[in-house]
Amino acid sequence: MIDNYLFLSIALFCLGIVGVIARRNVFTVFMSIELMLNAANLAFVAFSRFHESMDGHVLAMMVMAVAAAEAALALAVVILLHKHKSKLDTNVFSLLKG
Amino acid sequence: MFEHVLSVIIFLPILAGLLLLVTPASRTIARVTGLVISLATLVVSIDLYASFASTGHLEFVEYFPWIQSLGIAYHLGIDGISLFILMAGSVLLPMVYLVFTTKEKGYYANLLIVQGAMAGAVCAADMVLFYVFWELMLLPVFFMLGLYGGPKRLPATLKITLYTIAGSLLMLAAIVYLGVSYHAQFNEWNFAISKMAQLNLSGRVAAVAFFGFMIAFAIKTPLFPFHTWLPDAYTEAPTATTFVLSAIMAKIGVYGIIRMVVPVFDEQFARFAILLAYSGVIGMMYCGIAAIAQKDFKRMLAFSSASHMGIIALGVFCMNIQALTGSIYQIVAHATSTGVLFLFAGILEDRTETRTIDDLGGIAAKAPVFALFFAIAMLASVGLPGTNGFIGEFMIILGAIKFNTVIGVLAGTSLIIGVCYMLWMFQRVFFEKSSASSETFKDLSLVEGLTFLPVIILIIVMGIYPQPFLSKITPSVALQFSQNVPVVAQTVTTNALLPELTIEQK
Amino acid sequence: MGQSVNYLGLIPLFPLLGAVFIGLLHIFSSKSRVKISEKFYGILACVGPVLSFILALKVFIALKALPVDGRALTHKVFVWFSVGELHIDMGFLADPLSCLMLLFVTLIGSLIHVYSIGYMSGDGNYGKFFAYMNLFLGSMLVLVLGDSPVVMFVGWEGVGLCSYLLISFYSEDRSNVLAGNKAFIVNRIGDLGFVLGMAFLFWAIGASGFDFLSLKAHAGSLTPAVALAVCLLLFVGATGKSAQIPLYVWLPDAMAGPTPVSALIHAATMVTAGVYMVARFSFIYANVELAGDIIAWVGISTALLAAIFGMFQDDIKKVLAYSTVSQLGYMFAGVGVAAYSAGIFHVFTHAFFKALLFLGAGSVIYALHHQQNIWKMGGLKEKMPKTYLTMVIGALALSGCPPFSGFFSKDEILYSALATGHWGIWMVGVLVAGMTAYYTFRMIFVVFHGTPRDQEAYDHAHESPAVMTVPLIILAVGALFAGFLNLPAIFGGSQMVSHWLAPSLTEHHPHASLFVEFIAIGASVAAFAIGIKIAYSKFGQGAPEPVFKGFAEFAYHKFYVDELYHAIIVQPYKAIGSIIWKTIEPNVTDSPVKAASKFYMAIGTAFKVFQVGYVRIYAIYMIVGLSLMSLFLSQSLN
Amino acid sequence: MTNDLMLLMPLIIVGAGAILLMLTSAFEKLDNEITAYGSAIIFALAFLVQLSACITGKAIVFSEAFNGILVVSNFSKAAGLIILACGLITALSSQTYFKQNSFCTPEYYSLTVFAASGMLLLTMAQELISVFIALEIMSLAIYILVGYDRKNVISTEAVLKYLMLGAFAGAFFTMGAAFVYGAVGSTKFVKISQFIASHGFSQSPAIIGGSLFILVAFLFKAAAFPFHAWVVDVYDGAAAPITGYMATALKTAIFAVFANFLVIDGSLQAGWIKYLFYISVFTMFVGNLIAIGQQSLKRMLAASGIVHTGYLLIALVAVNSTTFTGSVIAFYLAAYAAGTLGIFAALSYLGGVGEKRQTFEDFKGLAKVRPYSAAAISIFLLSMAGIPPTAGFMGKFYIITSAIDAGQITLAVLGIISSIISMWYYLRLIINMYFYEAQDQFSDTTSSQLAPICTFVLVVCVFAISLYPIII
Repeated sequence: MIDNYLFLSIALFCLGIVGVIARRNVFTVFMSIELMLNAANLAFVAFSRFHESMDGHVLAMMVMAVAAAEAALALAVVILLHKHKSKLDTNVFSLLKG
Repeated sequence: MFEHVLSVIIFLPILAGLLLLVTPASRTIARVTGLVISLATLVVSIDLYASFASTGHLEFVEYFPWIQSLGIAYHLGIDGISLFILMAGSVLLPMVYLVFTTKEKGYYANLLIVQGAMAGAVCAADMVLFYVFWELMLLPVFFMLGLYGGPKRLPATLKITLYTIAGSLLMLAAIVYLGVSYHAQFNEWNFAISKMAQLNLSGRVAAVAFFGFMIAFAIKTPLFPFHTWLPDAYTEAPTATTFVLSAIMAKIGVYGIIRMVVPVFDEQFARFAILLAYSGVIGMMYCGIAAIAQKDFKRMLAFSSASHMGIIALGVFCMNIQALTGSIYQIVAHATSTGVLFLFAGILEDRTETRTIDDLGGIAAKAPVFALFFAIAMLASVGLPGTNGFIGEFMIILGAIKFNTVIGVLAGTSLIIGVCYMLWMFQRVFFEKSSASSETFKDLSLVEGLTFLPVIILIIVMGIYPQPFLSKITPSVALQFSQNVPVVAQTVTTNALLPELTIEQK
Repeated sequence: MGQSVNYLGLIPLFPLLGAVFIGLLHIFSSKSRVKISEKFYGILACVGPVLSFILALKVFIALKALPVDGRALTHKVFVWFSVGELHIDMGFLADPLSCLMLLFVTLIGSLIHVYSIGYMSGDGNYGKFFAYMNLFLGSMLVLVLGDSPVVMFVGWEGVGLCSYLLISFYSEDRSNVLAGNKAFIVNRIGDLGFVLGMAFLFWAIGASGFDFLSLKAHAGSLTPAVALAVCLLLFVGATGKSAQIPLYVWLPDAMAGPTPVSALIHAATMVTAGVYMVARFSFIYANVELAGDIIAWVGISTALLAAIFGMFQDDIKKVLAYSTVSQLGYMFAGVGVAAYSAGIFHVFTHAFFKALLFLGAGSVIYALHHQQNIWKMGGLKEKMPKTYLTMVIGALALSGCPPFSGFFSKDEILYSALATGHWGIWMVGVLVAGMTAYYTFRMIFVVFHGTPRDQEAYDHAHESPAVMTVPLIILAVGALFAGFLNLPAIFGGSQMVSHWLAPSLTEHHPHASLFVEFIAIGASVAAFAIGIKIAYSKFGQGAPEPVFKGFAEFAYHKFYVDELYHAIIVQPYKAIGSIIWKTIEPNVTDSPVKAASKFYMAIGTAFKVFQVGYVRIYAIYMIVGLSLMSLFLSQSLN
Repeated sequence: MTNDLMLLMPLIIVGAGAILLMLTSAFEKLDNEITAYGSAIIFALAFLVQLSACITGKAIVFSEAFNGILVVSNFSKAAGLIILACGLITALSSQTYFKQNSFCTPEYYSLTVFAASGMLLLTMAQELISVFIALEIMSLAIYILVGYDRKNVISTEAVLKYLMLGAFAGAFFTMGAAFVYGAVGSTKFVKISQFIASHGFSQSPAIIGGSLFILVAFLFKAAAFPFHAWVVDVYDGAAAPITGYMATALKTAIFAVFANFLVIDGSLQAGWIKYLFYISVFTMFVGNLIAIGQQSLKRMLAASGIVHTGYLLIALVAVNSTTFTGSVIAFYLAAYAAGTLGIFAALSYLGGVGEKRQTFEDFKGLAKVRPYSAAAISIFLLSMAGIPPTAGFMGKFYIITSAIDAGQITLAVLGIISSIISMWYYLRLIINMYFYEAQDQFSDTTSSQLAPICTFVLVVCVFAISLYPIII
């Protein structure tokens, strides 16, 4: 029973990873990260069900809150990036290197 | 005279130097301060020397706990071995302020600091403290060389600094290893040098630690083939720095070997002594022969200095009392002779604006006193009987013969090698027709003459009547040989605690 | 053993103090414009040697007073250095051997000082010269009196230094300085042998006292191998100091120095130090046949070689220099065949007549304004009779004409060679005797007889002042009669010197038949006669400067030995030096350091590639790292 | 309970102060100056409280508060001290920095305080989710500070990289926490350690995987190989004081929580030691290699920061989970912080308008013009290089001692070798400052003396820490 949830969450997590390293659009990347976080949340909830304790739910809530804050910041950054070079391709932003 | 005399000798110059650095003092003030401070140090050290009881053990001990949790302490003390290096520093350094009168403020300040640091390294009885001073010695040299050195000074600076630091960091690891093994064997933390002799070290890691020490000291000394930083550094450095490097700092390398390697790593030392002895004697010949090819007399002196350090180190590796005493005596002798020679080289350079031997000539006719002093120092450095150079060299050769005939014979060739390049240089600089650049050469002024006179006299006195000096050295040396048998306390049990074994378990 | 007295130390001290004092005076005068008169210097310079001579006489008397087998005075001034079993006193020992040396060294030294007052007059560095001379005499006396090899070595090196200083006395001229360097370095090569010999000796028997008396006491416990090694090493030292093959090359060049120097250092005293040292160590040498033979052969072949060279020289001092080398060869032949007293006796007589000859030559050179080429001289005997007479006496003594001193001493050596069955050595010796007679009188005839070859030089020539001739005369007397001191029994004498020396030497006098003795005498006399005959027939009436061809030319160029040494030793040495400096140092010794730094910078710059700046790549790094970790993790878990 | 609150007082002060500043910065009456001083006062106050807690506070090790999700130990106190000191210095030098740079608003300072509160929380956290939250409080504030110069594309790029990778790592952390929770049923360290003690580390894959993910997050924040790549760019893009702040305070917080997490159970630590060993070796050497090639000072310092992470990892490898005091780590962090902050403080007043002085060449001949600043910078560099008698030497000495004592001789030797390698790029700046003639007169530097004062205070610290090494 729990296994299915876990499989799903791990699958989501891996999708997220792939999205981060494969996609170049900033939006997509951040969404992938959100995906990973949500995978974690799913795991939390599943485990809390498994342990018959509500802690997991609480933890998931907290993670969501933090994720929201992060997303807000991410959006701000996206706007900034767009202001500077009206592109959202991460490869464009490689002035700092070497 | 009063308590904490060693601390005074160490920190008086350092503090004065720092003070000069942070205050906007003029160069004259700096020079006068330097002179006064170094003379004060000299007075204190002479008093120390007079009241040195030559018991063979550490005297004038000062002990304040520094880092209790690791048993590290501010622990000073001198015995017959360190006494003379300390004295050499205190006696020789005042001359610089009298001879070189027109240098920057930082020049004199750094000199003061390096003097104090060297005294500290010699007096330190705790390995960590020793390491602190050991590194501290290098910084002023680094700055003097880089700031006031010759045209090609930057590569030379980098080379000496990185080379030396590389060596000493390896030594740091070895020091820590010793401390930890002491903790493992006697389960108390201690970094006192004297305590380390009780360790019984064996196996791979101990050998590595042994070489950690040896490489550090070999680089500082310098011992063949770690000498390659020396020619550039000695040549490019301002004279006072070369003087400090060759006269005292190099000796501290040998001192380190005597003080830390010989008693502590007796087993490894016995195993590798022959190898080291060969490197010493080969270095002597190598640098001595290379010296003959030099066009620049400062570089020639640099090579000659390296050559002498080779034979001095050899004396340490021969592991008998004559050789060891000989090399300690030779340390002082060489400090005086080569130090004076480098100062003279500086004077020559200042007055003729050249360092090329072939541009000079006929100076003996122009400057008899200068020539006389130079000749005496030169003869001392080639080990003529009647100068202090002979006593040490003779005893080293004697000991080397006992240690190993081949090495002894090779060591004997220093009699010839030294004389070849020295006489050739002397001929081309002081004899023959005087050249354009040496046409207007001024003889030593009265002040300079009086500055050098004591050392020149010392060279001769130490050659004719060395026994009083030797009698201060020998007890400590004898002790070195007596304590070389390791304490076999709880060997079997503690071996299990030795770090190297635990790492093999991992 | 040995009675302790407290004045031996003074003997070397006087000249040394004199040297210091004169030196300071010289420097002072050269600094301040105060001129110090040459007279003052001269007198000052003579004080030291004369005082030493007087003390030497005192020593002699004191020794005489002692019983024969206890004839030794010692004076331990202070402990020089003492480390572990090594204990060296700054001590002095006067036994018959050193006493003899002492006497004639101080005597001749004093005479030559007096002579120098005249010879050096007008030289700018008058004071310096006398400082060096005194320093030399002091060192020589330390050498003679030193009671242990180490103290002896002090004098040994001291005289070497002084000879360096005096050879390069006219230091503006490069060749002089080079000659000085040569002398010092060659001597140093010998000294290496000396030091090593001392070291071996010390580790063998030195632990219980390293002075001669205790060494002599323990000499028996030397193993043959060590004994041989010690003997040969010490002899290497002797070859350096006493100009034997292969280290003789420095002595002829040493004639660059002022003539009194040549007389004092390079004829009378210093060069005989080697012989003296071998005699000193007779208690070892006497037991090592092989070493003795080697020494004897080296000696006699040196004598032959030098004689050959001597026959073709045209510089008056070079002739004398080679004759010195040759005579030294005799001495070594003597000590080699264990006739130590004979060797020492030859040292003694040789000191007189060779000093005499040199000073005579000096006075000639002085008269001709530093003209040294004998082919520019001639017919001088009218101009300078005293010089002529004295030099003839010297020449006769040198070439071993009875009853001059040289005859007795040389004959003693040849006789002992013969008596101990060294036929070869004896024959060569006789041959050399003839050659000696030849080249000596060649010189005499060319210089003093015949017609002047350089007229205006001849016109300006004049007899030297008394201060120079008086020493000549005194020495001439010595050269005449010194021989009688050791008159062998065959002439009704009683070998005083040999008996005097006996207690301090270890030798067993060979007892051959009277017949052998006659052969020896006859042969050497005949050789002398033949030599002088040929010389007279060729040069008696004055002859033109010969042009050398073939072997003569080869000999004239001294068999190109100097060139050879230069080619096979000096040049390679310098070459190696520059190879090390130019090639090995940068490319071999320093290469690891260089390579390290190059590699360091290269890898540093290369590594910037990884900082691509693409954030995705950084994420990929992370993932790769993570997956690697988990990979290893799975490995380690199962 | 009150006692626990007393122990949390610094955190409370900082948190409240942060909020207060954030609110007050809405009034345009309050300009940057005042907020700067305000933040400085908050830091100072918290610092003093913490200090008094350290000195007088009869060390209440592991005194529970908030049901064991927070713990105050000597180690956390020491870490807190370092963090607050760093904050103070940063606030002061920022004040000077913004005399020459114009992108400041009052919120800047409140954000630094926010970050500090996050860090303090991090040092005390004993529960995974609170760790996560603290991490995010800290990180979010830092993200904003990094990208504070909105006009500047460089800093925007920096924040992009940092934010993206940071969030990425954060996701790993949460996943790891989830796994651990799944296995243990709780996220408290105490419970976890009990669980491991009962079940054994290698038996429970969930724990292994979870701890792996958590480690990844920590290693990322601590800039360890192979999670180091962002550091150089981000440090380069951020403003000098912020870079200093990140390099010191953030690293302190991370290593505090890292150590706390690692020592919850011996077998956990034992299980990861092998990896940490290799990671620390690679971190040291990779950091060195990056640093060698750099021309920009900030990038070089960033790379050297990686190297120092490597040294700290050595200390982590050497810690003994039963007798853990964290003294070595805390001391090294303090020494490192003093040196690094000093340099960044100096940079923030020497950097000039818009940080125009960036590369080694720009600082040629500084000693001729500003001898005291040059001397201070040299001392900091020597301290980072570990030359006695500076604090850096003592820190390195402790680390090597602990490593060899733990039998990690190889690691110690490698550490030594890496510090030999690192010597060159430290000396390079000294050589540039001293052995060349001055091209630049550094005349445009501001009149504000706060940053210079901080610099020289830190010089004193560098020596004081080494000569009176208080082992906490």
